Amino acid sequence: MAVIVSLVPLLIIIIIILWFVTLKKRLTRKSLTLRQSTLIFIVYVTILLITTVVSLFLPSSEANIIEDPHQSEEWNGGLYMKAMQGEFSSIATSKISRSWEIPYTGDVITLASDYYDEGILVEKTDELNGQIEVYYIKDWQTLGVNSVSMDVSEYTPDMDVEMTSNTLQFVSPEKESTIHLAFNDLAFPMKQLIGESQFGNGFGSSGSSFFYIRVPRNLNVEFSDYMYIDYVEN
Amino acid sequence: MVLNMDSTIPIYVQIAEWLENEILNENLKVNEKVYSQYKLADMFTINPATAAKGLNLLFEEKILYNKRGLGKFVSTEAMDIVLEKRKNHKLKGLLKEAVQEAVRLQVAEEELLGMFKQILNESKGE
Amino acid sequence: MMSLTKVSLSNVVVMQFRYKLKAYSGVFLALMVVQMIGILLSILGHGGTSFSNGMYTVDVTVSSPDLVIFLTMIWAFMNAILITTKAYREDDFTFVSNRLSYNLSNMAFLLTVCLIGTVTALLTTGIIRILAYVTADIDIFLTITHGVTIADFVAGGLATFLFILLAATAGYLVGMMTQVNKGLIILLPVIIIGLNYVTQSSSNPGFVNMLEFYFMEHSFIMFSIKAIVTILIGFGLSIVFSNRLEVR
Amino acid sequence: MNVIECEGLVKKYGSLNALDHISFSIKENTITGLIGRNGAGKTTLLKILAGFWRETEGTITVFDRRPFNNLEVSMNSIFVDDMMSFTNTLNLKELLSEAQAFYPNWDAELAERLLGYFNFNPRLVHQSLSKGKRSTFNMIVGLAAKCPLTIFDEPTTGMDRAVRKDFYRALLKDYLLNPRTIIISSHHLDEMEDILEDILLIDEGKKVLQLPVDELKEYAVTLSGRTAVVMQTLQDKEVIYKRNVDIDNCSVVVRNNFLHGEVKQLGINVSPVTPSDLCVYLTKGQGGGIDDVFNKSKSV
Repeated sequence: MAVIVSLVPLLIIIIIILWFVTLKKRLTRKSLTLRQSTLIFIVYVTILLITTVVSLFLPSSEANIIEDPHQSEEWNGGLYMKAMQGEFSSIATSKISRSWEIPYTGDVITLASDYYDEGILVEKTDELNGQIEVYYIKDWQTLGVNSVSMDVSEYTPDMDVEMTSNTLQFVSPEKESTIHLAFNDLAFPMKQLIGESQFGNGFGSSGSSFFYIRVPRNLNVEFSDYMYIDYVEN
Repeated sequence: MVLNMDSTIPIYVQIAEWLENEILNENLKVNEKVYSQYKLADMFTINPATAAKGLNLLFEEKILYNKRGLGKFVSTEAMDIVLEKRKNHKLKGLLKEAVQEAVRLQVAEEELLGMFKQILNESKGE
Repeated sequence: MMSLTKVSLSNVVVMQFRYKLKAYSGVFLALMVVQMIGILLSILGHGGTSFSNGMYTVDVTVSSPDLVIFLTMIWAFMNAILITTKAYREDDFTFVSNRLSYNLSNMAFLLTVCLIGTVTALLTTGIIRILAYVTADIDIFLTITHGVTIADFVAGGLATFLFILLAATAGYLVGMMTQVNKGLIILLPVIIIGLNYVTQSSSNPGFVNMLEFYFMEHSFIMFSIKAIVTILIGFGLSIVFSNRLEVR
Repeated sequence: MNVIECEGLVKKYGSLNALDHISFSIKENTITGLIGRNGAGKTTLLKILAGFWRETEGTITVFDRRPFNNLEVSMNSIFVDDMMSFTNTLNLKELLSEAQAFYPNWDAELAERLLGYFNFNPRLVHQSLSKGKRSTFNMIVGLAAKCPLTIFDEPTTGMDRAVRKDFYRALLKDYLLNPRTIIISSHHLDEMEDILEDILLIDEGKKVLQLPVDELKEYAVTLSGRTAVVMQTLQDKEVIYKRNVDIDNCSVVVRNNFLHGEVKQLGINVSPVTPSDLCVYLTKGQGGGIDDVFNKSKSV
């Protein structure tokens, strides 16, 4: 399919060339008068101007460009390792996508998930009493478009949690949801002059995300086998 | 108009003859200005140079005279010159050709004169 | 006698230029059609990527006027060839003209239509976005504006103009060479292959180096100098070639 | 003053000489007919005069300038032929106003009147016109431009007889009002000879003669009669063309530089030769007339 799509422009170019070649011959019989073609062209330019103005009102946001993703420590699950080593407080608040504070007084809590196969970190702490804190931490969601890579994590849906009696349920967003993003790429001469490479590919990768749960030290945490849970070392 | 473009006679001669006729018919009177070469060119759709040549012919024969900057005018003796010229040249020439043809056809002198008189009478009667 | 009219070259060039804008109005329609094809192709083959993590899919559409600009360059190239053809030249020499005024007015014409082509090509950005929004059900547009100044946009616009003009220059030169001598059509591939050979380096074949000469230049000043010098050489050669051309 | 001076002009196409050392001059404000058979080099000569084509050898000046690639010559001359190309984005009326911008002497009123007289729909485009109408329109442009040098190359192609007559009349009237140098090449010499001042006859790229039309009319005569008698009189005469009418009779075209009286007495008929016939006789190749083609085939 992709091959066919990539051939389409070439095909069109050939058609245009043929069209130009035959242009003069066709002109000899019927052609638009100056007035007609001027009118049509003015309409065209007007449409372009109007759509340019209208396009300014489309929902848009500044793209979060990653200059060099390999350099960042968060890459390759760095955040998870950091949190596991008890350095949760050093994680930038911007990485914490959602947080919940849930009052809970029971002795046992069961963790459950409808569909979730990434890490869950549990920290048992003395600081909490009668409540648990749940943080959803989202790592980079790197998207490569042409030569740039950008972080689109803020546009991807977050997990939710639901508390029912003694069960903390991790709820995934609506199944199979698709997020349609559009990247307004600069015209190539513009990219060229701001030093961006014309060629090459940015890379796309869905980064990791994990839950960080803080519970009172005396709370018993239970979970089923298929879940992947680590305890913070402290 | 009256010019015969296919005739053996050059156009400028025809122009001259036409002007002579105008003088004979007294359409052009003595000391009257004749048509300019441009007027003649326009009238007969001919090149003005050709018309000028016709006018010059008449000027050389003193039928017309020049007034500086004003054009050509009919001279006082124009009528006489034209009549003389027509008689001595054209008429004689025509008669000569008629006689030559008569000789070729072996027409007797009396018969020729008879024919001549008959034609004369016919044209008088018209 | 009728007195001879004194002529000034610039007056004749201006008259010819104005006549061409009217006489060759077909090129604007061609531009329109080419750009509309570009817009449609930009929507159809949006060339984005997507990733899925099992929970959700992120689908990205790239919206850029690149294809339209590229097609506009082809349009400029073809147009420039077209106006060197005999049929168009005859229109010119019907009225007052010499080869210099013919060339200069052609160049003024190309300059003007390329400018119009550039502006409209850049203006298609909006309609491409709107059509993408409608057809691909876009949730949000990601835009790079941070760190890009107005000056960058202006420079980018000028660079686009120069690229399109480069295409027109190439077309004009090729067209004029073939008009002057049909044998040059055969010579052209030879020249291109020769240039390819001359400019090749250990890492790249020649044509890549030739393209990089223009497409990889990041300095606006340097790019402008390269482009303008190329354009001047191209047009200059065209004038030299056509100065002995027999017309009509 | 001569508008055109031409000395030893040669135009080569490969080894072929389209123009072969041709020399002539054309006086200011005259109408000259350029006559010649197909392929004689008429169009080549005119296109060099107009500055479109480059001469190979010799000198040519128009208004004292070399015409090739000369803007001043282009400005002061117009070349009208049936290949004139006009854009089809503009209609006839708009074309005329475009032409007005180019030619300083342009007579817009004349152009409009002629357009009306010849029943043009001003909203049509040039390419949609019939061949004759196209020639008529080109002629209007040529007349209205009022260029000091106006060149018509076969201007009457496709025109019917009535339009041709109108054209010659229009040309003459306009010339009388605005004298200028006009050159017309045409096959229809008999139709336009009256409005011409001079004739330039060329053949195979060479000048045959250049004479005022009046002199051309008297340039030669036809002698016809019994072959034996006619032949007897030819010794001191310049024979241009000879044709056997039947076994006993022939007619011979000779230079008209003798007294007609003596030949007439021999029973030889002396008749004039029209300029157009004369031009045909003067440019007949060595092969003789069309009759010879048939005579030869009979003898084989």
